[in-house]
Amino acid sequence: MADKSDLVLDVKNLKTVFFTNSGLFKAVDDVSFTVKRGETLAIVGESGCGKSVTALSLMRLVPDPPGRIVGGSVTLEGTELLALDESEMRAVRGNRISMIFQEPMTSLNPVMRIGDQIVEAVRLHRAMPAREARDIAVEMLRLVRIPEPARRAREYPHQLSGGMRQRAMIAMALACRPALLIADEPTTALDVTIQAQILALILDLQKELGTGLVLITHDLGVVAQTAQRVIVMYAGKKVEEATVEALFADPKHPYTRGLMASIPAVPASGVPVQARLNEIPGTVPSLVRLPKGCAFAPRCKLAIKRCEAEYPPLEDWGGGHLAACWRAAEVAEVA
Amino acid sequence: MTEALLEVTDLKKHYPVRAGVLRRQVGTVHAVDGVSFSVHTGETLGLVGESGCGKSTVARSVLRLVEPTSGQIRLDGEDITRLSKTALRPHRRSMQIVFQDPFASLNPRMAAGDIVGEPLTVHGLASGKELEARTAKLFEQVGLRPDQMRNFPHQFSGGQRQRICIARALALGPRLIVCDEPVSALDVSIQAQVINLLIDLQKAHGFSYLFIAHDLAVVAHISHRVAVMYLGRIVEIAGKDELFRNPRHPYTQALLASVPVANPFAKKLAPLVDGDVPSPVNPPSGCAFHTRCRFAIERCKTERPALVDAGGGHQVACLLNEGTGRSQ
Amino acid sequence: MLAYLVRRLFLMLVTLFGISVVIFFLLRVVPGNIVDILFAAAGYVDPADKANLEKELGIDQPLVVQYWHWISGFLRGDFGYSYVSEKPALQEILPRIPITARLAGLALLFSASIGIPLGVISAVKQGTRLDYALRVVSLSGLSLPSFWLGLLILTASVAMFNQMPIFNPNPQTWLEAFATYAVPAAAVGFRSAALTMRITRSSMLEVLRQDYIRTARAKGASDAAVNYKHALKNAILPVITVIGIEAAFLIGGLIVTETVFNIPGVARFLVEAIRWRDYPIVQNLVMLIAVVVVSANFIVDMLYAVFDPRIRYTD
Amino acid sequence: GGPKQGGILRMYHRDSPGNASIHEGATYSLNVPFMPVFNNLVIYKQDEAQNRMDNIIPELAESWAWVNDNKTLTFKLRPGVKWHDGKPFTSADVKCTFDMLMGKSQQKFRQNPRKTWYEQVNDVSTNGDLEVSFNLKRPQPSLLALLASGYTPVYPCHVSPGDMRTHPIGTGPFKFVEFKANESIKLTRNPDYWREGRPYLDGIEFTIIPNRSTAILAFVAGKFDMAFPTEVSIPLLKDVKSQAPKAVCVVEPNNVATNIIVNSSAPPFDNIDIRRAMALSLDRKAFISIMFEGQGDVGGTMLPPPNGLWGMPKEMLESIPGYGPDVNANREEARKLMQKAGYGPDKHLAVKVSTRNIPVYRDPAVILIDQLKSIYIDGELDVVETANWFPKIARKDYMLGLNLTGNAVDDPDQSFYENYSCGSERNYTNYCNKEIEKLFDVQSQETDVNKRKKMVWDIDKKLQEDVARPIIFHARTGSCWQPYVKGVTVMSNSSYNGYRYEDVWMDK
Amino acid sequence: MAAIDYDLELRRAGAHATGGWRRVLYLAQRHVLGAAGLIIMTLFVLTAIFADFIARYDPLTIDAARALARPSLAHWMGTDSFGRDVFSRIIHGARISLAVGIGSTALGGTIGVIVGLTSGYLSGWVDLVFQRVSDILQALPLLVLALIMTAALGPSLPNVIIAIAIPLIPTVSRVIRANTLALRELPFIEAAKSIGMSEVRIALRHVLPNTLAPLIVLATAQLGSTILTEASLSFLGLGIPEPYPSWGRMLSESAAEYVRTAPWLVIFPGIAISLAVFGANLFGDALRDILDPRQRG
Ligand SMILES: Nc1ncnc2c1ncn2[C@@H]1O[C@H](COP(=O)(O)OP(=O)(O)OP(=O)(O)O)[C@@H](O)[C@H]1O
Ligand SMILES: Nc1ncnc2c1ncn2[C@@H]1O[C@H](COP(=O)(O)OP(=O)(O)OP(=O)(O)O)[C@@H](O)[C@H]1O
Ligand SMILES: [Mg+2]
Ligand SMILES: [Mg+2]
Repeated sequence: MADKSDLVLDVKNLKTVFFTNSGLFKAVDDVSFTVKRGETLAIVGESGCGKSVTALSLMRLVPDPPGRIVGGSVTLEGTELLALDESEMRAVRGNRISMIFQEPMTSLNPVMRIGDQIVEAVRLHRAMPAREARDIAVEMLRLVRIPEPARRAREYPHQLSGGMRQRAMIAMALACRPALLIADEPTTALDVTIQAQILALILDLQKELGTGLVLITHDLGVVAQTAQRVIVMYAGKKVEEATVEALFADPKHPYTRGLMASIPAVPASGVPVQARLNEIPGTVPSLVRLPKGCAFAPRCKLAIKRCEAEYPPLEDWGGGHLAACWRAAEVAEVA
Repeated sequence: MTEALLEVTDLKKHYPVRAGVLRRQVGTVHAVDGVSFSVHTGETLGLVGESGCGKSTVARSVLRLVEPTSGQIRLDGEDITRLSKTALRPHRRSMQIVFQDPFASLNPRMAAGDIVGEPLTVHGLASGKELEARTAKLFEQVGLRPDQMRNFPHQFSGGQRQRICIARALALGPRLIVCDEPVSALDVSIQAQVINLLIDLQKAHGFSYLFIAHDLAVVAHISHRVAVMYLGRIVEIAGKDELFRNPRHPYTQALLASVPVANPFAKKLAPLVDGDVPSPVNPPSGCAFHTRCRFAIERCKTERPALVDAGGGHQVACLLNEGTGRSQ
Repeated sequence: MLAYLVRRLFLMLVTLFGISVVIFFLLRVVPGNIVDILFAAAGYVDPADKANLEKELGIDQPLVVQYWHWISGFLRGDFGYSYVSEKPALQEILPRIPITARLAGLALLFSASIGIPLGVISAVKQGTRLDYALRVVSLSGLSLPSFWLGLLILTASVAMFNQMPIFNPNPQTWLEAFATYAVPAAAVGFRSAALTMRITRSSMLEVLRQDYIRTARAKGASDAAVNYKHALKNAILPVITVIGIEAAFLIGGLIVTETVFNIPGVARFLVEAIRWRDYPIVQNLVMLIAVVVVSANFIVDMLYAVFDPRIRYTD
Repeated sequence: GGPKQGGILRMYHRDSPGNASIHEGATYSLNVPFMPVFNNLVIYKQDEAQNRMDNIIPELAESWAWVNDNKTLTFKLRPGVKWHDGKPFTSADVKCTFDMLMGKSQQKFRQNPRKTWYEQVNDVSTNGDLEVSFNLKRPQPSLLALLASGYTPVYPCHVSPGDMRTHPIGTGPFKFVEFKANESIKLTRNPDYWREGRPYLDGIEFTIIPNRSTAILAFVAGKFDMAFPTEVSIPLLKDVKSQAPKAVCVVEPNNVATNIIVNSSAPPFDNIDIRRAMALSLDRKAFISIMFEGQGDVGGTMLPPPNGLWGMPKEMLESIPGYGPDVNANREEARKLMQKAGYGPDKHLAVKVSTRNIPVYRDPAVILIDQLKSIYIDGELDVVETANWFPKIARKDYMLGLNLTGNAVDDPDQSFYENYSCGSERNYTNYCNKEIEKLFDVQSQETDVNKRKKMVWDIDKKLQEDVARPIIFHARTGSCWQPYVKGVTVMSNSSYNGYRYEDVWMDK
Repeated sequence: MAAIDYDLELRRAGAHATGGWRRVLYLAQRHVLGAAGLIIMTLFVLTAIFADFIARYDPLTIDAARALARPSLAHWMGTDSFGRDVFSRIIHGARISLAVGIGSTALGGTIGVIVGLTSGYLSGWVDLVFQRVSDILQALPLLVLALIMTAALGPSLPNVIIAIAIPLIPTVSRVIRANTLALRELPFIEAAKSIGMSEVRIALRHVLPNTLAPLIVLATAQLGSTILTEASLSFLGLGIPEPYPSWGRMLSESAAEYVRTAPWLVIFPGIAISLAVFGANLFGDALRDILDPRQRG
């Protein structure tokens, strides 16, 4: 794999579970991945497969109870995060590792001015006078291209449009120039024209600061346009990992393949419109009562006996293309 | 196509904005500001546009769930714009709505079966055994198991909830179903399930849909015609193929160009337009899009373009398109 | 600002007018009047004397006329004379107001300064022993009848210090003033502190699960900053509402406390006045209390806007 | 040592009197704080517990004499006495006062509860500034007793009754300073008091504390020199003794009779049998045991001896139906009467027992209801707010009422005429027996005390037998003060007459 | 990483208690205080129902001979100055106090709900009128109202219940109204409208059930406070009159005279009141936690 010194984040065998009244919920089950400086890693997967919990685990913000990180290691720039005590972790959060949450409206404190929220993030980690921090905040707002940043900094979240709020979140996350940025569905609520702007912005800043980026999304179009590497999750497990090109060109896992097939395409000139979309039949199994073998087996057209009995290991299919499927080799032909 | 089932003419809906600690009206949200379109029997009209541009308001006005400020709504030739609540009730049977947020539009304290059967009860169409049978049939129709009738909304997945909403809408055998972003909350595989269901139902029963979404690809798959809204107005409306092949309004073009293509080898994402969507309280003068439009000319700032036919039923509201038709 | 205030003021006037009508007619629906009571105290009834007296006090006139007399006087600031003491009603009422106001203010202060922090702690530590302990203690405050709590305090202080924190109209030292007001205020405040704590806890529990709290943590903010700077400010609205309602109910609670601690405030005075059917006192006092309550509601509404920038009274 | 000058006597007051005018009230809530402001013509000796004709002493009068066949009572007035506002006191003031009490003057009291006391007075005449005569219709020796009551102060002519209600002016040992309703009453020493060297105290301060527990606690904690006289109940007395063992406490009858008023003008109590049965059912000892832990008196209308002067001797008392010692036998008889009237174990008589919503009224009513159960009467308590009590009684809107009757002076004239004469406003039951009324007059004119006693006993007995207003018991109550308070005398046959406080001093 | 006891954690989360009794037991464990509250309340209700069987003496029979007896085997909680058995009076008092608590909460709550629902749902002038009325009710001090009520009608059980219930109306209706206003905007209400449902039906079938959770919490809190209010009224002489043995009157009457000489007369009614109020509030708190959807594991 990559050169060690270049690694920003190294996640090994991360396990996060929820202890719920309906049973043990393995939201993240043995997930490993790495992020290099300046690299974008996308995480995709069906709704509820554990993407957000993975992200929260990295920040050690999984709600406890009911959640708990029960195993694995998260190494950020050589520091084992899971071994830090709470106050040490606080020094890391927002400083070396930041997160942009899914919902910009509910993720900003409604009763604090935008500027103050950014100032807070700065001053928590950099000892500096309030005035200086305010200047940084305005500067950050300018950086995310909010017009009239000085005025906006004095406004409250509800006075900003959705797109601007999302930008303010980004400004806040980047205020301390973190080594790693986690963006959890940063554009879901936005119209595609705005989405394009925001994504472009994140990528620009990433390039400028050399930040590692973990991008969580269900929009494969976004993945294709932004990420270098992708991991696909299904029912709490990583089922496939590859460079973005390899994944789109040659998905090894039937679930990935199914996802790809479900994407409705915008008919560019000449492309005939298909009236019916491909779908993956069935639904995601409950994370409590996971089948013994491959969790996707019940919905998989390629499933064989073995799939129901044994969980397939992640195998490398060359060039770091990992997939967990007994029939990964045949997927392309059979499907 | 046959004659219009739904005809909306110059629909306007303004909300007053009262601001400051005083309650004085400081402005008006021009949520919908003069929208006209029609939907024919067996046809799907797609409606796309930025979040907050007034799509849901159109949808709810059509069903008279909000009172339009002005304009006319004709259902099957009859003007229902000013009907009283009671007079409207029989018409409710011919049009139904599937709401944007499936979970929020289901009463969390009612069993799914009761939710779907309720329209029948309310209109006195069925009761007792018959009610149960008909509800069960509806469940099957949308691909749910009748044994799930006793479950509560929170026990269903997103896609399933969406189906419950659809089943409820189908219960009265409406001719028009307004679908307000029925798939925006879903991921692609579930989204595909719902779209397919709607298409199947239309084929089987000849429903008409007013289909609202912000995902152009989804709209492309289900619609016969597509209307594009920007800030309370329709800026372009055309047959689906025509619109996607030949978008004439700069906003439509930007939308289409901004859709990220699920192909890492294709050209990288580059925002075509800059700036935020302006507020509907103080819409820009002239053409509302001129603040973000790459092609804007001086006239756009002062003159509001009308929706004009650029040929073949392809209507567009852009000054650059007048007469000739192309902006690029 | 002005338009909103005018509208609010108008609604307040409507409410006050309603209250004036209600209290006026309620008082007259109640059987027995001051004359009956005076004769009861004297132990006999003389119909001729009674008629004379009723005439003298003007309570023989038609109700509408009486109402007009009162309300027009009230608006002019002429509160009439107490039937019992025969002194100007205002002169009877005014000196008692600061006493009750001080008590109520202190009680609210007590309630807020104890209830809010404890509520926050209990919410943050939800389900822990600390949460349980705090709730048991505060609920025990809620479970004691206030006269009983007051008597306990008095009895205990006599038994332990042979001292009695009884009302002293002219406290000489700070300590005396403190004892005069603080102890009874604490007796009342304990109860409403418990309520404040429950509401704070409940409201904090809502807020603590909001996304922006997670955002604050993600910034690396300390627990204290998260709890007090981010959460509490968002959770405070229902607490303010309840404190506002409490402020109104406090008058009720104070009747008992003023009785137990023998404080000559308006609350006990009101009870006495009702007993004596001293219409001028009751009517005017109720109106003054109503003005306070209505203003408290107004202040609460204004505080909403202070604490929550989203609230701009758009509807 | 001898009495010391100085100090302010701090006392708590049980409730706020409606006004400050003794003549317009009928409660000792008024007498206690305002008696010190005034003087009477004559007064019961303040340092003797029992009020008797022979311990009446001069006050504003220097001397008095019965003349004109005992039909005129003449007083020689004390010269040089000044009202608190500096005006001289003269016979005109006396005439004014009594004319007003008799309803003869221009100025009127708002209410005049003791008008009947002067029924036999034709007029009051003056002879110069220092002599005044009461001219009677017929001899009434007890007029002097009435004049010696704390209820009979002399008011100044030049102050209107209205002013007397808010700011009383007297000639007494203490001057009125202020009265804050529900809060306090303050009196200060009258430096120009006609009696040399009196009063000892610099002033008296009453703090009004209606809540008894608070008041007693404050007394125990030393906040007060004296508890409100005759307001310490027997259970509280124990409490005081345990907490403040040094406090001086006495228990005396207060000449307040707890009685049942019976509405004999309507069924069922128009039936004398049922009235008698009710009277027979009473277990007076039980009342006394519960209410006073045994320390109360059984008697008729007049306070029983030894404290009372006029009460029937024990043997005579026990011969009255219902007073006999064997309660069970009485009740057996009562049940027979009830059965005669048509009631029995299967047919109970439902009765409402009305009373005021004050513990001293309510508690005996509860006991009464319990006792009535034994004779097939199901009583239901009907508590009435003070404001509605007299109107209700006046309307005859009750069956049985439980009432308290306080007697200002231990004299038959006062209680007979007030409570049992046909037209009296305080005769709530409208009991009217012309023959007995004649006897009232006869005893009233009798100057030989022993003869009069016999007459009074017979009348009392008859009244009880008629079950007009059965007397249940005569209460006793406690009074407490700190050991350093000296010169306090608690009257043992009245709670209205002993509060001049000019002899009280503090050994501090 | 420390070893994690999965079983223990799961048990703590209630995974082993999914249905029926096990679930109840689990909730009781999770909400110890709430369970305690529920048990207290249940005991009191049972006591009230079976008072006649539990009480060992008639609560009203007076017996001078045994007045002020200390607690003993014969009289578990002693006797009062009338010689009435305190234990029996407390048992029977449960009826009165619960009647006051439940009665006035139910009365005030029901009217409050109707007013709040109508007001919030219909809005317009109905709302305006109802709101002003509740403003007026709110501005009249509770005890003033109670004083006037009892003065006008005499202090009887129903009158006390009504007097206590009236001030509840504005509180409840405010909460319900606010909730209704919020609910009214929710899509499922619009959905109900879109199928042509009548307003009344919407209010009853859709709005009301969704306001139930805050209502239950409010009601349990009020239940406690009404019992206290009755005690305060008794203290002012306006409570339930004799002969009904209400806890409030038992406490307030003996508090004055017997705190030291016969403390059992004060302690036991005091405990009864505090326990009942305590129980209702604890239970209310727990209900709030349980009904909070985000609380469910
Ligand atoms: N607080 C919680 N308590 C219990 N279960 C939880 C909690 N938070 C998340 N989960 C469960 O963990 C699983 C993973 O959730 P997660 O939010 O990571 O999904 P996701 O992949 O981000 O989905 P989406 O695309 O919908 O955001 C889900 O099934 C969810 O139900
Ligand atoms: N009740 C209302 N009062 C005031 N303004 C409203 C109201 N409802 C909607 N609006 C405003 O009207 C405009 C159009 O809203 P609408 O919900 O129709 O948008 P939309 O196109 O459906 O958006 P989305 O894609 O987010 O659903 C928005 O600016 C919105 O804020
Ligand atoms: Mg997520
Ligand atoms: Mg919408």
